[in-house]
Amino acid sequence: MLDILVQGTLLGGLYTLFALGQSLMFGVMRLTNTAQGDFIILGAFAVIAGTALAGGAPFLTALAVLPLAFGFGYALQRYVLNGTLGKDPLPSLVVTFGLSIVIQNLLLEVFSADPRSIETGGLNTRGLALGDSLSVGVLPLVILAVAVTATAALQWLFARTALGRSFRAVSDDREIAELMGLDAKKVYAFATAIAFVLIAVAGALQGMRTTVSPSDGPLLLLFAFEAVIIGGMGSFWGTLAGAMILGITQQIGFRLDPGWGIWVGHIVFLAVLVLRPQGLFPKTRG
Amino acid sequence: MTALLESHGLQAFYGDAQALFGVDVSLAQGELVAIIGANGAGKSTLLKCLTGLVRAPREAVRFKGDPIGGLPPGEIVKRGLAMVPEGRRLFPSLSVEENLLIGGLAGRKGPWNLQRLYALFPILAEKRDNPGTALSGGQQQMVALGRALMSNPELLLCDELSLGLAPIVIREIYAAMPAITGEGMTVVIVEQDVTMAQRVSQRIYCLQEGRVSLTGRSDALSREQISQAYFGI
Amino acid sequence: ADTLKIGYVSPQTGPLAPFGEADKWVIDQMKTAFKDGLSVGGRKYAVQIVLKDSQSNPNRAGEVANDLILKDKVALVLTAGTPETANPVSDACELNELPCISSVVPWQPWFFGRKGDPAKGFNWTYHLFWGLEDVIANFTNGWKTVATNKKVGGLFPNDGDGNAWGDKELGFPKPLSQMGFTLTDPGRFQNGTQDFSAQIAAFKRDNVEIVTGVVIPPDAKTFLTQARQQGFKPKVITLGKALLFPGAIEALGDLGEGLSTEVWWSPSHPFTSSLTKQSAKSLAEAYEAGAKKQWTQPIGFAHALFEVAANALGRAKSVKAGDVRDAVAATSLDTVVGPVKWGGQGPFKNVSKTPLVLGQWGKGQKYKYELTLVNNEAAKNIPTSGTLKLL
Amino acid sequence: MTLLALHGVRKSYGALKVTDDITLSVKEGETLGILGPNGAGKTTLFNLISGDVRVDAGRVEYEGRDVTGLKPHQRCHAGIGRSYQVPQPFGNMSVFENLVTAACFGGGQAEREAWRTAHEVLAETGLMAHANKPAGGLTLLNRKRLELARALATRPKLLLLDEIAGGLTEPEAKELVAELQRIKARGVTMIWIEHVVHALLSLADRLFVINFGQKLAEGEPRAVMNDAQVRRVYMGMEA
Amino acid sequence: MTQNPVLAAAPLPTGFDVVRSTAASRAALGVSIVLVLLAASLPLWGESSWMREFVEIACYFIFAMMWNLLAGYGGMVSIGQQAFFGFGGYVMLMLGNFAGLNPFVAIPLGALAAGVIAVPVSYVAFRLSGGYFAIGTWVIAEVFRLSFANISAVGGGSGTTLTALRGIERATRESVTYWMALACVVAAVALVYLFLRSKRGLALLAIRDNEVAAESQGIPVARMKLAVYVVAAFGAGLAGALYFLGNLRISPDAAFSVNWTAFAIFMVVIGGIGRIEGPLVGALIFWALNKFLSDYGTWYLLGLGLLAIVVTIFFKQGLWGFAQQRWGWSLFPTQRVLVRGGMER
Ligand SMILES: Nc1ncnc2c1ncn2[C@@H]1O[C@H](COP(=O)(O)OP(=O)(O)OP(=O)(O)O)[C@@H](O)[C@H]1O
Ligand SMILES: Nc1ncnc2c1ncn2[C@@H]1O[C@H](COP(=O)(O)OP(=O)(O)OP(=O)(O)O)[C@@H](O)[C@H]1O
Ligand SMILES: [Mg+2]
Ligand SMILES: [Mg+2]
Repeated sequence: MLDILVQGTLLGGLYTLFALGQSLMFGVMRLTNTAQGDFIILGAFAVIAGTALAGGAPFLTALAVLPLAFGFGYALQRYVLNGTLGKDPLPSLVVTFGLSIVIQNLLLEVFSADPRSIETGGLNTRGLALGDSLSVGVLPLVILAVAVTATAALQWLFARTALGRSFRAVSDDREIAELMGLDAKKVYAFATAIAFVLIAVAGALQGMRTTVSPSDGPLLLLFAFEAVIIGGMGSFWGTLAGAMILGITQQIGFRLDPGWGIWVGHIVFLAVLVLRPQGLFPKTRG
Repeated sequence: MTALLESHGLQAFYGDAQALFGVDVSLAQGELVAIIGANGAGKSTLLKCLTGLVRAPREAVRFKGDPIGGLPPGEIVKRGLAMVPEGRRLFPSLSVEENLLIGGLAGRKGPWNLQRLYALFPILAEKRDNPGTALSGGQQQMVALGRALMSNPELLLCDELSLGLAPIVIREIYAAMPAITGEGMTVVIVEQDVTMAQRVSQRIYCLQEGRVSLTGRSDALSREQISQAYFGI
Repeated sequence: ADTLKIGYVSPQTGPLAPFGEADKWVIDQMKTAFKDGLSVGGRKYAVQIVLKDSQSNPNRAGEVANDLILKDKVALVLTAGTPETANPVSDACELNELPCISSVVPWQPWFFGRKGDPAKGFNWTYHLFWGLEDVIANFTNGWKTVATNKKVGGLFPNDGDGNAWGDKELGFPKPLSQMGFTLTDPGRFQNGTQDFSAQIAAFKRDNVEIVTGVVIPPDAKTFLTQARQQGFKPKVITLGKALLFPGAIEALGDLGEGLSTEVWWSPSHPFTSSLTKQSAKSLAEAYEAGAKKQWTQPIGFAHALFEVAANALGRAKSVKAGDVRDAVAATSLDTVVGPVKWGGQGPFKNVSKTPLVLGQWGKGQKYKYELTLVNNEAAKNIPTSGTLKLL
Repeated sequence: MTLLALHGVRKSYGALKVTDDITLSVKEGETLGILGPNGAGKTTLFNLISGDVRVDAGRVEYEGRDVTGLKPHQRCHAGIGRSYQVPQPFGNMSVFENLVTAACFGGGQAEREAWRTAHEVLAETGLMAHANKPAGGLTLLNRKRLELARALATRPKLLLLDEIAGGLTEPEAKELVAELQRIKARGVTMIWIEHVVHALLSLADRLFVINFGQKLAEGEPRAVMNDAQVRRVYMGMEA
Repeated sequence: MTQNPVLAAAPLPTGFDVVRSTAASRAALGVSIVLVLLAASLPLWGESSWMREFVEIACYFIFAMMWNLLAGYGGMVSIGQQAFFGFGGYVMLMLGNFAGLNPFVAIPLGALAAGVIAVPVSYVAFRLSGGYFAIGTWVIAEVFRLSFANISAVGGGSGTTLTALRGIERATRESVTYWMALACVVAAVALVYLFLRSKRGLALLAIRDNEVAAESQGIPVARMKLAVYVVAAFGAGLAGALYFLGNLRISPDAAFSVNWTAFAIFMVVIGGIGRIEGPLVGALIFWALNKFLSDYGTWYLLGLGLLAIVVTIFFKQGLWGFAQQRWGWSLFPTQRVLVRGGMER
């Protein structure tokens, strides 16, 4: 039982990282990024390629990828996604869907379908024994710590800073926000840039934790979505809690039958929808 | 004394449709000017051109002598223009206070701050943590005005300020006007209520189908002149 | 001269792409081999090979098979690489009444996965590969050579292979218990599972020392790292599918060393191509030189499919579907993967079995990891060069 | 004959009592004016009558039957038509189609009949020139006009008007009042929320003043306007 | 329903009329009747590969058409329509394999089953709107996929084969499948078109524009949305049953693949959303691309993705919408234009 909770929480940490970028982009731009998972994989591959080029030093490479991701997100929003925003969710859905397919096939073309991973010099296999029966991985613990830190930082940024206020203002009424001196295009681009840093972090850690291959993205996407919605939009702590709930539920499901674990996760998600469509912890903004 | 803001032969388009056909206005510092005109005459369009929400030719608008036509709105706000838009348009996911704070984003110094606004509209202090949209229409209008004031503009443009407001609020708002202009702020109001416009303003511009059809000192214009300029009869 | 077309379907993209990785090279080789054309029933035909990508998607596999049959009007279809590709292609051929030769799927998932009736068999589709009985024999033969508590943990995913391997009747459970192994099978899991704590907990609880199964490469890595993190250290890990390809082993890093897997073809298999007269060794070397990559097991089978195709077409009375089918059915040929003869070595008239041995990955000289054959009790003619070592 | 009656209707948003025990009734053919400071709960009252918002407590009766549990579209079928303070046009449809839709569904008319109704309403509300334009492209005031037109096209017995005179010039406001007068003459019952008091006074048979969700005054218009409390709270004048 | 006494039914005043068709639309009707008749005789003179190709594209088309109805008219942007596609396919297959039903008869039943299951599904899905709805429906489709993947009777994750057709002669099978597909396409277009021209079409547009206002104008929003959702599910199920009849093999990953909806979205968006010509044009483009470029594997998909992106950003109305704006084409007009006598536009 304790093992289920511990492993579920650790899994939730990973899902939190998958979900935070999504939560941010939806919160600011009402943008449903269906390529979220593929971007995570792209991030992982960027680190893999960088490590290969640099001849090792995966952690430094991962750090070096973050500013790249920032710039990439900024440019992507500025020059592609900004053109799709509006009341209608469709254009952004289509474009991100298209991006998802483009990324998957581009990665396939460049890296082939072989699964790859980021060599961590043994960190990924290190465990921490807590008592005789319970042992937790060091890497999952690191992931959890990163997830919690990122959540706290985002929540603070969003709710307490002028930047966060501009995110929300622009998301509400772009024209008027511009009248207040905000450049909506830049604010959006900034939000996406931050989201992409999170995505790159998620990708790097995913690549360290397991193997990645070009077609893995969609799987990660759904978990991210579920975490965001279970938690309730617009609250990053909610997203974290949603991810934890998803992780623990899946963990319980896996123990019942590995085939139904993810199914149980989905069902809990749908149950939350029926019982509390606004999510469990909606809105802590303001 | 040179004009604070001047437009010269200002034209504006929505796609292919022309909304303004060479509008000349000139505003001096500290004035309260009313713009009146029938429905669709182009009043809102004029204000939007001045604040950059609708594209204007570069040289057609000058603020403190500098051409500002077609600059992005943010740039214009930083130079000291602010607008209370038609229909209030508060940010729903920001609290009342945050809505006001956003107004101050341009970072201009001046007499207006939260305390002063709360003193002017006490109900807003009471609702400071409510989301802007959970307010009634009138309360929202107060926030919209306050938000524009927070940027401490030299020129404040108000579109349909009294629309949908209870008489008591209108009185309150117009009662605040002298305090605002008294600090040297120039104010332009778009007003449907001609009597009110005449009463509170020093000068009037009357627009008709995208052109200035009449202008003059408020107290010098007669009812007949105005209604003729209004409808072009 | 008229043109005779041979269709070939394999997963060249998608998660199963390693299975189709060598096909382009093999087909290039075949183009040379067929450059003088083939004579069928006394008439000379130029040969054209039409390669289609299943994109690792069974749906797509069925579609392209239909395209080959109906649009390209191929005389014969060849297909290889997991039930997700071979089964839909075989089904399409069976229905459109065209001969098909498939491979690289254990015969049970190919036969029973397609709802085949052992009494009737299929009319148009033929298969050459080994079966679950062989992989079970090889795995257990290997395990018996090392000291363990005979407690086995099974990782069988919910896909064509996993369902067959884990099947109570056809798969591992029954023979394992007959041989005195106890099997812990936590149940079918979805491919792409992010978390194996449930399986690890079950294995730890049952004190498992041998882990087996048939998982896709990413899942193998996830499982292996999590097992290590959570302090689960089995003595033997023998997995199908995930450990076939050098690329996958490299992705595992240090975890890759000492893992074992089934070996269907290797440079040390003592067979020779009937078509190019290359030995297994020289075929692999030609690949490594030509494709600049480490050899992989599907090379031999892709090559062998064409051997059988060439041989059968050469014997066919005409290029009509029925005649080609009859020629295929009557095949008796020594190929680079061993002898092929339907109705002979196989359990049903549509299956011809090839030999299977056990291999273990270790640090290599030429490449980072190389495969060593460690047990050949099931196919004595294939030489080993080591014995199974504990992890 | 009482057409609409509210009995002890309540609605709160969180701790805020927006409508606090309102009881009110409207007779058939009558025009009731509603006044009150901003945020008094006037629009909310409309939402409760039209069913857009559910009451927390109390009862809404229409034509003698309890409609508290009915959905907005059912109340519309029953003859309650409404306009929104913030116009809500069907932006991608033409003005004509906006009206046809209202006539078809709200008025329960067949397609051809609905065309006629729409045409009639277009003429009546002066929107004919915009008939085939997308409603989303109209100016604010034309959108407000469309609000009225669309409500009329449902052929309501009870018409709820939320601030439709705001922003009109004096002659325009006069025109609007004349039009409402014609509608009233056809026997349509109206409840009209309006801050343009002189327009309201020229039509209303009775006034109902709300403050903080509660009734402040009710009765004959002149008397209500002279009420000391009303003058203080609404007009901002000390009596 | 209460009627206002002031209104008596009377014709529009003279000099006014409402126009609902264009010269192009009348011509299009004629041409399409000829085309359909010609197509119906294809088994007599065409090759079987043409029929198969038609069946395949028909499935894509019907599916896209239904997605267009749902998203373009109903305003419900779903990424989960593959749930009904796969469900229709599985039900058809199970009826054929286990109940021994003729698979051709099983097709409409599969579609019907998809329509029926859509009712409880809508209860969950309708809790969401906009982007949420899109994701929620995707998760629901995943639940379908995982559920079928865990049913061993239908082969679990590895799927199963439709054995019921093994007895039927190939030529018969092909022509009957083809005719069924043709009939389904014609019926789908006609049904959607008539539906949109009827007053229910107006209600749909109204709901898409503004749900709150639609409700207050007497439109039973919940019922309309449910109706559209169920019809779209029925259509998706029909496409799925038809597809897997042609394909003979079904597996959860194939049946419930998000690619179905992705392709439908691409088709509709490339052609033009919210117009019947959209999926038609989109399906033709999709078919052409698929036919000539699909051998390029990754590059084909990459190009398709890019095309969808480019069209979405630069031709928001899709290619047909662009043509419509530019040249005023409209083959399936649904709007009502008020005109003065004689001055037809
Ligand atoms: N977004 C727009 N797109 C197209 N035309 C517009 C747009 N906004 C305004 N117009 C047109 O420009 C002209 C001037 O409109 P504007 O809103 O400036 O008038 P106004 O004087 O403010 O009227 P009102 O009193 O109704 O607010 C009108 O003819 C209007 O139809
Ligand atoms: N959805 C909501 N959530 C929370 N509070 C609300 C909501 N809608 C309205 N309110 C509050 O209810 C009160 C009454 O609002 P309402 O819109 O009914 O006022 P009103 O009388 O129509 O005002 P106005 O004349 O300005 O339109 C206001 O204080 C407002 O803040
Ligand atoms: Mg205006
Ligand atoms: Mg109101």
